[in-house]
Amino acid sequence: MIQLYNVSKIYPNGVKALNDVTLHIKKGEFVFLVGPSGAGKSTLTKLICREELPSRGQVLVNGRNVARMKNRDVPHLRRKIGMVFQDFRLIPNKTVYENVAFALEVTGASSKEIKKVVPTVLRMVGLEKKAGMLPAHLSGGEQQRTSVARAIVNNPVLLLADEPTGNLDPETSWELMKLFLDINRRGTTIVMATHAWDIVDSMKKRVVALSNGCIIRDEEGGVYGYEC
Amino acid sequence: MIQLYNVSKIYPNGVKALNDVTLHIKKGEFVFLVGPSGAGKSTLTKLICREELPSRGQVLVNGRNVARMKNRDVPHLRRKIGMVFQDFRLIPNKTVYENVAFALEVTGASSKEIKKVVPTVLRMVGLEKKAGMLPAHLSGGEQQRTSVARAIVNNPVLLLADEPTGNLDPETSWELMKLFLDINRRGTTIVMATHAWDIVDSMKKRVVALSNGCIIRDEEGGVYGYEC
Amino acid sequence: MNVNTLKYYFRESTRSVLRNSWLSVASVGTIIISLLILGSSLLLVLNVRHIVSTVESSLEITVFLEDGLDEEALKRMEEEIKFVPGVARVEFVTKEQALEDLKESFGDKADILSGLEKDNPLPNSFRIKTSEAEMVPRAARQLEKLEGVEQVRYGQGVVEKLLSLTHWVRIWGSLTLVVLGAAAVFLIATTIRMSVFARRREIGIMKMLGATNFFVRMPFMLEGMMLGLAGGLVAALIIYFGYLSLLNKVAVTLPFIQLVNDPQTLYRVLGGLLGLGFGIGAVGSAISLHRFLRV
Amino acid sequence: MNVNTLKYYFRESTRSVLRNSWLSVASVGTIIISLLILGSSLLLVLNVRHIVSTVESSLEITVFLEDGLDEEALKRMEEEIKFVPGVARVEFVTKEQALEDLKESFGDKADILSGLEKDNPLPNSFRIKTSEAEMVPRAARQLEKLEGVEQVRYGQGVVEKLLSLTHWVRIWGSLTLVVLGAAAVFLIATTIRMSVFARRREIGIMKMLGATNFFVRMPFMLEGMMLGLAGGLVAALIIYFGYLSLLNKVAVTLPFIQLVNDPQTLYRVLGGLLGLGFGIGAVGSAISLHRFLRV
Ligand SMILES: Nc1ncnc2c1ncn2[C@@H]1O[C@H](COP(=O)(O)OP(=O)(O)OP(=O)(O)O)[C@@H](O)[C@H]1O
Ligand SMILES: Nc1ncnc2c1ncn2[C@@H]1O[C@H](COP(=O)(O)OP(=O)(O)OP(=O)(O)O)[C@@H](O)[C@H]1O
Ligand SMILES: [Mg+2]
Ligand SMILES: [Mg+2]
Repeated sequence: MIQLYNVSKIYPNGVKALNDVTLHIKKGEFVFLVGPSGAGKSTLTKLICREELPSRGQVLVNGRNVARMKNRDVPHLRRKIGMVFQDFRLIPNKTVYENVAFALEVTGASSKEIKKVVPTVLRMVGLEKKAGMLPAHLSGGEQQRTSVARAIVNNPVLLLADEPTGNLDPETSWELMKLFLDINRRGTTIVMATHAWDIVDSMKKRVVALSNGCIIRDEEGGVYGYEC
Repeated sequence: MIQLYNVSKIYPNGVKALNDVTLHIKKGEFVFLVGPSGAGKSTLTKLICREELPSRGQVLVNGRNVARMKNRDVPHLRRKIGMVFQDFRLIPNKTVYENVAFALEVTGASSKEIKKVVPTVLRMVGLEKKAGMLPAHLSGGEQQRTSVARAIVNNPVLLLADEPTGNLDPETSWELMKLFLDINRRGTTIVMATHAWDIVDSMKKRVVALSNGCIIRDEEGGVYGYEC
Repeated sequence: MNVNTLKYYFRESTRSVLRNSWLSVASVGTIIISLLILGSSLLLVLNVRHIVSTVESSLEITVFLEDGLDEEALKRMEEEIKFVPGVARVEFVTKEQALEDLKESFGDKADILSGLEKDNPLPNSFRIKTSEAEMVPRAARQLEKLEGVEQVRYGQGVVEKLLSLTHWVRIWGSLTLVVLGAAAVFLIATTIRMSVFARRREIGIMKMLGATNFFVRMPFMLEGMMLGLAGGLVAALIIYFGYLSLLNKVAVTLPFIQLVNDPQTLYRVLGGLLGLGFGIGAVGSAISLHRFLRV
Repeated sequence: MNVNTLKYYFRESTRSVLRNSWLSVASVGTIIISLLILGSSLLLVLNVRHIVSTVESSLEITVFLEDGLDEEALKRMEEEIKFVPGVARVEFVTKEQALEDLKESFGDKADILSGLEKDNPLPNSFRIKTSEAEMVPRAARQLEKLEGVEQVRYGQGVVEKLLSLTHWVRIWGSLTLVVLGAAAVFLIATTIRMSVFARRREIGIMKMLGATNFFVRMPFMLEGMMLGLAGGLVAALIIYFGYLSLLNKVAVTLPFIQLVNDPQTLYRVLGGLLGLGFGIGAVGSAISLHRFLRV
């Protein structure tokens, strides 16, 4: 599903965010990305959805080289990927409902389908009562869950979740993880960057630890930690 | 320091975020605000710094009624309060250094003082190398720490921190908590809304649990949890 | 193209106009004002040109003839005059007619000319119109060379002045319009660009969710078209009714002035304003987006 | 006020101009264009008025006198005429002088008037200027009533037409300027407001950090002043040099037209533009912020 070969990322201002990273993720896997603040977790997810281009090395998603992809193929790639952004990125003048519906609208879904699917997904993340509210009027956790709902609404083959529980209480976090497990079981590959050591520890999934832009540990059924 | 008497907050769109809350916080206390997503934690901190006005009841900070305060006294209240916002609220076209310096500039501090204090504070939160970067070029955790640096830079008498560790790895979180303890020991009252149960459990400070806008538990030396 | 997507485009653009009401009002206001300035100037220039043409078309050449030319000679001369480049119309004026005209111009002082009838000192003459006013001086010089001509007069000096003035008016009128047109385009495009700029975050987010450039652009373009059309319509209506009432007022208080009022010209001006508003609205939005679409 | 704070204001406003370079350019562009349109129109209107006044000031009344009035009667009449309201200057013209003038106007056809010298049919007359052109018709009517007056002429018909035309030009010129002034204010204020709107988040954050309204407003106001002043300066310079070269061109190609070129008027126009840019920049920023300061 995802292959990174000797990938480095140096931002225009000279910050080296990733350094010679090689990583393979198979279809249907559930991978935790862990590491200290500024380790390069978000950068890694941004390379996969082509928000950023690698400075060196190759990034392959679904067998296709992301860097050499034509501009007009990028939207099709992104529609197959569900993304939960660390900073939510909700569209400020659309309601919760409209934000989630937007991910379907870009694919050309019918309003009938949208009217059926969106409320279901909102119920899954516990936001059925907030459907008509604008993002600015939501609590932090509610915004985060809207972002999650938007990411899963069109059954992506890959879910990239960047710290999806940072603003959630433990209980809600666990419900979300159950949702993710469910989705994963139905075949969606999940890559989740997180600082929630309790969740990582008890889920016993593959853990990739980054530090200073390098992969320092890659363990199946691992626990949280980024000391070698 | 802070007194809330029968405070309710109903937002213009009809959402009842706080319901008849009465709470007293003494000078020098360290209080954790816990509760599920949407419980009203952020709303409570917003009432204290007068970002929002209570719909009913009285909010007193330093003995002064916040709701009846004259408009031109509000800035002076806010300068005494350090705030870490859940959504960071960094000024997008100022660098990390300038964002932190701004909190001093509003008080009319000299550039000499600013040049002395800001680097010290940035070192405390581990951002000395990122001083010249714009917020958009920071990782989530770095943005959060910038927000913390800005909140503590002018030695506030009250620190209102809304989920200050949501985007930080456990290690960095703990360093931050040590910093908070240090500040608290020097006399600053701290109110911190959080979902980090591990931190709350091991710090053994006063815990105020909110649920559905009501205080359901208020325990000295308590642990995380919001079931009665 | 997908029907659902089409529906989305229309729903989205109308929603956006309403939700960003302040931006919409500001954009439409700028469009109206820019087009009003442009449209009024256009009408002003058209009218000045019209008046200038009227004045020019009254210019004529008088060719005084030697005494004692016979019928045949006059006929031949008329033919010759018609061959002079630029000459459009030739009229023969007898010396008697000339005296009558002179008397008329004296009004009630005409009696000082009485007694001249018997021994009329005025010559026969041709009155000549040229096809274009600018040709008067040159044609006059040609006419002087004809046989039988005693003198050629066309208000020497004044006509040259008038022609250089009207020449200026034409050139500067066109230049002003070009500059004002560019200014209107700049003002409208800037407003639209600012309005897009204020929503740039949203565009980046849409792109990250798998929207194609086209998909992001369409609602903005439709919105730009709507605002441009609305602004163009208001401007055109204001100008239309304003100009009609101006025509009425002028007809009453300045009846001697003939303004442009052929409906076709007017409709062309109004149509131009509408088209310009629509066009800049659409193209301006599309171009403004360009910068924020590279995500 | 604190010196540190003052320094902050200046540092902050210059920084903001540079960092938001696109917004700054757009704002200055709008200011320049608006002020250019306003300034050019102002100069156009001033010139049209100037020309109109020149034409008006050439209007005069001719009072033809009965024959056979003696020196004393003429003296008395002149006194009486001077008392007619509006009369500014009186000149006596003898019949001989009148015939000379008439001959001159006939040019080389003057010989048709030869022989009239012996029995000059023209009367003596007074030529009268009024203090204001509008007074010509009324004064003429008064003069008709005087004793010894045979007839009063002042180009009846034409003068009334001319006066109603110049009246219109004056009124509509002023109106146009007022409307254009308002349009310029709207355009500039809208641009500034949009530019503030694009940075509204920042304002809310500043307020939450304990900034007073004044503290938030000052850098924006200074920035508005700088942009307004820059735009006003560019517009004033363009107009100044453009107008000078226009004066030169007109002096060469249309030497018979006298444009406004007294330096004081010109400097007043330029100063006005500069002041307007500066003023709207400052006030516009201050007012635009108002809405976002309520936090
Ligand atoms: N757009 C950018 N331009 C320049 N530098 C950047 C940019 N984005 C991130 N960086 C830098 O790259 C490094 C890695 O950032 P990244 O966001 O990948 O970290 P992270 O692992 O997600 O951290 P966190 O847990 O705090 O979110 C950081 O040092 C950051 O400052
Ligand atoms: N500005 C607003 N307008 C309307 N409703 C609001 C607004 N802000 C918050 N709310 C609502 O008030 C309730 C409490 O919100 P608040 O932000 O205080 O929750 P919270 O305890 O901070 O939650 P979280 O842990 O998710 O940040 C929520 O239901 C939210 O939807
Ligand atoms: Mg990150
Ligand atoms: Mg909150």
